[in-house]
Amino acid sequence: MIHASAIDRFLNTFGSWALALLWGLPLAFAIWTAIHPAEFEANFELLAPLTTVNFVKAWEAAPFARYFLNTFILVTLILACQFFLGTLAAFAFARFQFPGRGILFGLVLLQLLVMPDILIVENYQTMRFFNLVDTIPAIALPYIASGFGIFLLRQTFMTVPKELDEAARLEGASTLGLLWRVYVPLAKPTYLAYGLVSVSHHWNNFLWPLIITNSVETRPVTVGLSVFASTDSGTEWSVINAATLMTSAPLLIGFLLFQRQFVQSFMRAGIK
Amino acid sequence: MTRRIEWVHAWLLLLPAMVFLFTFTHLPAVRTIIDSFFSTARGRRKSVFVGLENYQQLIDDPTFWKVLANNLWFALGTIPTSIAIALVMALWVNEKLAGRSFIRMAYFTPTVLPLIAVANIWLFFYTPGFGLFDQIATGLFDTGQHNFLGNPDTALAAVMVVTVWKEAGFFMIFYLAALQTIPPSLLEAARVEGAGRWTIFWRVVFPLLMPTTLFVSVNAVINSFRLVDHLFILTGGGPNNASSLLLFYIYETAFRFWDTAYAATLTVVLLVMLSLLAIGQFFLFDRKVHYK
Amino acid sequence: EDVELQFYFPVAVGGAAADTIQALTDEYVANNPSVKIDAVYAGSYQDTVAKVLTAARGGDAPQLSVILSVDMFTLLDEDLILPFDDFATTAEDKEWLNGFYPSFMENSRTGGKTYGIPFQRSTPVLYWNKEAFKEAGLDPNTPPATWEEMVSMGKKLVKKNASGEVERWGVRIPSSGFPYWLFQGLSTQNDVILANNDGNKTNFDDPKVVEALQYLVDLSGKYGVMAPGIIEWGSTPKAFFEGQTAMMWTTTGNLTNVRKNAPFDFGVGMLPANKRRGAPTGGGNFYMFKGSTDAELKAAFDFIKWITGPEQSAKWTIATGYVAPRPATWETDAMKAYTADFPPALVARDQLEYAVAELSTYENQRITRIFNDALEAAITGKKTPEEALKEAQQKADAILKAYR
Amino acid sequence: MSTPDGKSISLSGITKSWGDPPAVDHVDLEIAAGQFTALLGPSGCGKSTTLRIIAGLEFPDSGTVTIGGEDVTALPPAKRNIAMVFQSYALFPHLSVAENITFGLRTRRVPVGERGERLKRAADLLELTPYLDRKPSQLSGGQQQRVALGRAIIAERPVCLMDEPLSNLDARLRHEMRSEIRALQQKLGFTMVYVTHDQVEAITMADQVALMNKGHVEQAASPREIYDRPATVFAARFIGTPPMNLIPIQAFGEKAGTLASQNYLIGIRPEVMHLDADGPLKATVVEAEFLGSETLVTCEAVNSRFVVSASGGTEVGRGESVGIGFKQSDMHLFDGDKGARCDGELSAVAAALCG
Amino acid sequence: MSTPDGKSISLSGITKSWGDPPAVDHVDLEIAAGQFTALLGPSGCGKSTTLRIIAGLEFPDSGTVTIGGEDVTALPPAKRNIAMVFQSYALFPHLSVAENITFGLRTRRVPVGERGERLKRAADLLELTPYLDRKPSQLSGGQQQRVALGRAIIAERPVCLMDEPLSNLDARLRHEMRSEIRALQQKLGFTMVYVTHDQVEAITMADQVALMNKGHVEQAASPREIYDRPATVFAARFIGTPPMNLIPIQAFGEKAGTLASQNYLIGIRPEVMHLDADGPLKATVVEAEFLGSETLVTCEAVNSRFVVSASGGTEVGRGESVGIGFKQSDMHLFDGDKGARCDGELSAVAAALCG
Ligand SMILES: Nc1ncnc2c1ncn2[C@@H]1O[C@H](COP(=O)(O)OP(=O)(O)OP(=O)(O)O)[C@@H](O)[C@H]1O
Ligand SMILES: Nc1ncnc2c1ncn2[C@@H]1O[C@H](COP(=O)(O)OP(=O)(O)OP(=O)(O)O)[C@@H](O)[C@H]1O
Ligand SMILES: [Mg+2]
Ligand SMILES: [Mg+2]
Repeated sequence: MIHASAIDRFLNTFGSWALALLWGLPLAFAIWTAIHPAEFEANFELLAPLTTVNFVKAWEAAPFARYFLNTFILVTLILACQFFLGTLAAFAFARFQFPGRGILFGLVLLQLLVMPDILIVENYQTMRFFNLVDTIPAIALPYIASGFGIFLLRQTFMTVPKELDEAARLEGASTLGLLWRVYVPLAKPTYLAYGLVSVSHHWNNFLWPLIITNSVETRPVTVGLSVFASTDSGTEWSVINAATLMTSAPLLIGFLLFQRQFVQSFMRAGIK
Repeated sequence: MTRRIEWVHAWLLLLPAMVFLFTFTHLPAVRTIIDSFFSTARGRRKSVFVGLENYQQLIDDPTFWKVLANNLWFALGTIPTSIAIALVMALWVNEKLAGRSFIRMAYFTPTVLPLIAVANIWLFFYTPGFGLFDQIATGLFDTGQHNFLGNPDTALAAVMVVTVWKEAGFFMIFYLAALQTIPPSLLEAARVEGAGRWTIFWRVVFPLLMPTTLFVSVNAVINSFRLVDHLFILTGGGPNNASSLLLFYIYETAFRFWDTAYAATLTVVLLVMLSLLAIGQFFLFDRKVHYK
Repeated sequence: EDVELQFYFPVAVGGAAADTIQALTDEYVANNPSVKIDAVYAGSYQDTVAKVLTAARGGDAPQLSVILSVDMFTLLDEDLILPFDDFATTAEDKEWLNGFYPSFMENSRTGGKTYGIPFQRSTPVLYWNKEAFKEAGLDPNTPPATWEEMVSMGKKLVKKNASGEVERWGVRIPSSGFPYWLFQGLSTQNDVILANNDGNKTNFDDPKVVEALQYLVDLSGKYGVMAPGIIEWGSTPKAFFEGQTAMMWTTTGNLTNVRKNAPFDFGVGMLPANKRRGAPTGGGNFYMFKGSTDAELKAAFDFIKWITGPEQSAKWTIATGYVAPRPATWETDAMKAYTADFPPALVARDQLEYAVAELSTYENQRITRIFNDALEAAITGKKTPEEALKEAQQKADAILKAYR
Repeated sequence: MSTPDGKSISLSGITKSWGDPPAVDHVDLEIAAGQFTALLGPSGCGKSTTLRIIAGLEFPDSGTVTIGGEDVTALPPAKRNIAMVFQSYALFPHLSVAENITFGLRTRRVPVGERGERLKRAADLLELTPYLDRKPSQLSGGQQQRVALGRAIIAERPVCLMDEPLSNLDARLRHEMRSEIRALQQKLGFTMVYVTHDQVEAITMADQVALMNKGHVEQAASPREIYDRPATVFAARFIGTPPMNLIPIQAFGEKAGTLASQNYLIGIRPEVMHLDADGPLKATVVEAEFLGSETLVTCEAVNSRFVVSASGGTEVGRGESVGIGFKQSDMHLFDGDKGARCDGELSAVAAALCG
Repeated sequence: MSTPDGKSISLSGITKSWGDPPAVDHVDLEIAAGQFTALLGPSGCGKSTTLRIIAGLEFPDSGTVTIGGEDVTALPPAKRNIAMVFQSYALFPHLSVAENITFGLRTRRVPVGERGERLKRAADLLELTPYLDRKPSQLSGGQQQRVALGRAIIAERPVCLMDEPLSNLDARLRHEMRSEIRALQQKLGFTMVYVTHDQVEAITMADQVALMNKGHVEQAASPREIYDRPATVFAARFIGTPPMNLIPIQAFGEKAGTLASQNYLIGIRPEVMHLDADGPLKATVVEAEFLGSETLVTCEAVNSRFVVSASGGTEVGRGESVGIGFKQSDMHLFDGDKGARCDGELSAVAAALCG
């Protein structure tokens, strides 16, 4: 982006790598312990024997296959609803003038602040009232209207050039047509970024899913993971890390695959 | 453009989101506020109206003041650091450096990994004696053991390090997105005008990133009061509350002590504080940072 | 008539426990076709209480659950649980109810009623590294029997490198998270109890408690046999395996773990004595919840009776390392074979004779939190033991007054 | 291509201001159905704002807009059935060229087959066929503008608004496009309102030129009328390349006689002046600028400068004294104070100066 | 304003491609110090790319760039000591007009006082004084472009590059700015490279016009030379409004004689043709376009069309038969196959046709 001299370039490359290594350290450690027997948790010998027992042990501790399916359904459901509700609301805030706009937006921002964990008891009662306890929608519902998502999308929509909006209106696009054909495509990078954030957050969410679900058919992977996380008998890093890698692998791989598109979509959306 | 039809459209667009917001956030939150004026219902004792008694208890509660102070230090320590690191990361990742994909991946992993698992890994790093940091320190400098988490003077700082590590990659994504939308011709114009990297950054890039900085800092403020998952594993708030934060204390009060009324009171305080900080921040700067 | 039961259980010792409970439940259901039991894994102990209380407040309590024995007063306070005595109507039932180790029952009874049935119970023991003992010129088969011995042996076991940094400590008594539990070993050995049986009065500032705490503080301070600062519970076994400490205090629940992972010969013994021997108990009990029909409760009672029966409880103990809560269990063939193969498993049982109830009061978590804070303050040198404990006692009194 | 007939447009009393002075100030304008009207004027005079008010993208502070006799002042743009080309292109960066052009057809659910045909014709016309699959960011500035043009042309609406659509095209293409737009407009019969600051564009293309200045319309008339009889000093100065010379009567020296006391401006176009030693106007050459087919000679007489368009080969030296001749009938007379044309006194003045 | 003298620029063998065909293809160009060179050509021909290579904003795939004799091919823009005006303005949206203009001065730590003075002068010149405190988004398109211009002018660098800086200005302002830029350039003596697609701009302003087509330079010469002796068919067609007529020799009917077997194109500018019943060329009037000072008559002869520029008042009817006359010396001859000028055979052809 900014032209750099050779030294500059070297310093930057060096700095970015140093930081990357530091940042990747926990993951590297997780991989190390997961593929070695437990006695190498704290001994980093190059020739330590490799093993898969940690993964086997982790996999067998809970019906992970089913849990993965549940998690997948859960995050897809949440993401789809968040996109849908967030898009509509953000569009209203970004491009409409109407009475009550400030107050409603304040209420949306408020949701950024209210910790859903604190409202668990109340929300449990609501779910029971709707007879939704122990269902996947029950895990999803409190999160599908996301203040964060609305806020983020609104910011993005506000940067869409006004002429594009006007051109589309002149071409006869309806309000929803305008949103769908102009705003949404232009906000693609934001959707990607937000999607990533939302998926990783809900993939890893634990307490609420644990409390609202009772059966294997509804529980997400984190519940399986937690078998290792809290133990009386000391932390078994090798197994907990194997389980961690196993449960976050789809996310990590997803990001690895996505990051190219991620960057490309920025390029495509960017107006030269 | 303020015509009736527009209002109706806008309200229709907002309706679905608002229904869910109200059902799962605002109504429960209002009930929380109401709860803060009642005593906790225990099976044998009904909840009764106690007025401001819970607030009185709060003022007299040394733990509350302790965790509040901790939280302020925590915010001061983590917000600027994580934002600055995120910005640097984004600038680096936005350039065509060797191994960019790997670097981007490395920066982003903390966002993807579940915090409980990550906390366990950091627990290992911090462990005295055979933990990674001590191994490195002993290997390099032959110093003794460091009990980072077990020492009240360092526990909070150790937790802050984990938080910054967790947050920076998350914020980086937003800076990265913003950087990509800066028209290249602006940077070219600045380069032609003889501006070096430093000047370009401070006079062009940084101001153009202001909307993102606002967004990120609002989130950072909120997160500094919200990210407590790792406390459960790393320190449990100890030693002697040295690393306890407000939300952690609320969580303990609500889900360990089951004193819902007092927890509600603490929550109200937290909400009021955050609203003042975050919403204030937002409304104050929103106008200033949008040029279009 | 068919009944359907919901049964929440926590897992605190890794994945195998969940499988065993599921297997046992399935076995019971197979033998009792009219009963359906939905065994729900509910996370850690902490998560389980949260889940039960949330569900109960939402009007949706399970019929039975395993919850920490110390949460009994909390559950009573919430008016959620039922006494087992009302269901133990037959003579056989009564005999069953009286067939548990008394030290486990201390946490399960109050006001003359039994609210909890011991199941997932443990007690701390001392593990020592025989090789380290040998290296330090000690008898590898004799652990310290008294506080003094622990100090003197500990001093010999401490190993320093050339630049005077400690490479191996003598002993490790974890103090993170719930320091009160292992401290309770020390206070019991100093012949003092921390709370009364009704759960509404504590003894935190008793001079004997102060003395015990002083001893703990001195271990790292004056005697220099233990690392300073808060000692992590979770990494303690690892530190033991890594040779970072020659002895450790931790739960019997770690037996299987240590047996599998210790790269050296180790011993398991009772905690050392001072004025007397002593150790707390710990772990979870079965509770039955209000709001269920009589048929459901009857079935739940029957299930609990069955699963704590000798054969079942032997399976459970062998699979997890928890201490079997009834003498009858130890008499089963399976248990005998197990202990013959692995004698250290007997230490915990033998220690039960000296064991006392785990600290448990009304508003238990809040009181233990206060006590923990005091312990931590003393351990990290922010306060003297006396100051810290006095303060804790005052705070505890303020809260417990309401329950007297 | 079939199309509805054009519709008439009428603005009356349109005012719009964001501050002081108003961007558009009491504009009245009648545009007949099927007519090509150019809004011409200097930068910032309110052309774009006027156009946007017609489009419904801005709402006037006062005044009414009617299209086809219907009062549309309060209608949203989509309901006005108009096409528009924006000054800044307004291309959708995420859509390909083809998708950009057919955007409106898709919103109105024109069948795919017809869409393809119309796209092909528009793309051929605009020489965009090789670029149909590209994204706007991969096109040069000129190509981008042609895409915007395509989007408006393909819509075949009764009214088409264009905001400086050709300003980024090169001369050849601009010349071609000018004829093409004009031909299309005549063939399809829609009403065109065309904003430009290029008078050549306005004069060659339009049936009616509305010359704007500082938010108001100076003169709205046919190009010939506006060229032959500029109504104001501003119009005289603005139209023509180079524009009409406005020479204070005092520059004629003694010839002005008593008229010199009046603030008269004599308007004569450079191309009807010629170097003629006997001409009524004596001046000194200040500069000569070669333009290929002509040479512009800048002269000075009594502190006022004017330009004479001489043939390409003319060679005059700086500082040379020349006489300038012109026909009496080519003279225009303006009142320097009011800025208005005063035809009444013209013959008297002409007689005095040239006589 | 003081300034270092201009520096010469030389491009040799510059090629740059993003795909096929290359955007810039083996371009060689010499620009003398202090010279004003216009890069002229149709949309997409590579003008902007060439300019950006000189600026150092793009690096050529091959070839070298020297400025003031120094090889700068690998230097970053900041080290080349140039000023530049971008086609898309490139104004900083967060800075006021004044801050935008003085951006470069601040990066080079020019003292506040001097900055203020220079700003004042530049703003006066560009009529931007009332807008100095506004943000770019509050300006009209033309005003924005003037701010960009101001930023370059105030820098007073030895080399100034401009990419269509006037394309959004109205005719009057464009005309004024043209003279001003030219005057400034001559006064300060810097070297100017000026991209435009407007040949009038190129011809009136430049010392040298580099005419580009499809990535290569067709002809680089003085405006007069390029007008008088276009080197290629492309140059002949591109320069002049309307451009030179290129009439296949076959259109002259029998007069062409045996020459009709050759693919010769006869070039004659519209303005040197006149309606003359005895002229060597017989044609039919297709259209007559009134332009104010002249009337363009489009004629057709044997399927080839050409334009005659008649005086403003001429009235001819569509379909009328006319004869067209011109001077033999105004004829140009091109080889239609190679596209190149062939002066060698000109006299023979001229004699045959007009003789
Ligand atoms: N949205 C706006 N907010 C404030 N002022 C505006 C806005 N739009 C236009 N103006 C002002 O109104 C006046 C007229 O602007 P307009 O865009 O109509 O000019 P124009 O004739 O199209 O000029 P140009 O040829 O430069 O495009 C200008 O002074 C401009 O600064
Ligand atoms: N960054 C780029 N990536 C790909 N192709 C490009 C890029 N920049 C320019 N081109 C292509 O290179 C060719 C020359 O572009 P250039 O911008 O130099 O044209 P130009 O002469 O300035 O045209 P205009 O007058 O329309 O601005 C065009 O075909 C264009 O599509
Ligand atoms: Mg405009
Ligand atoms: Mg260009």
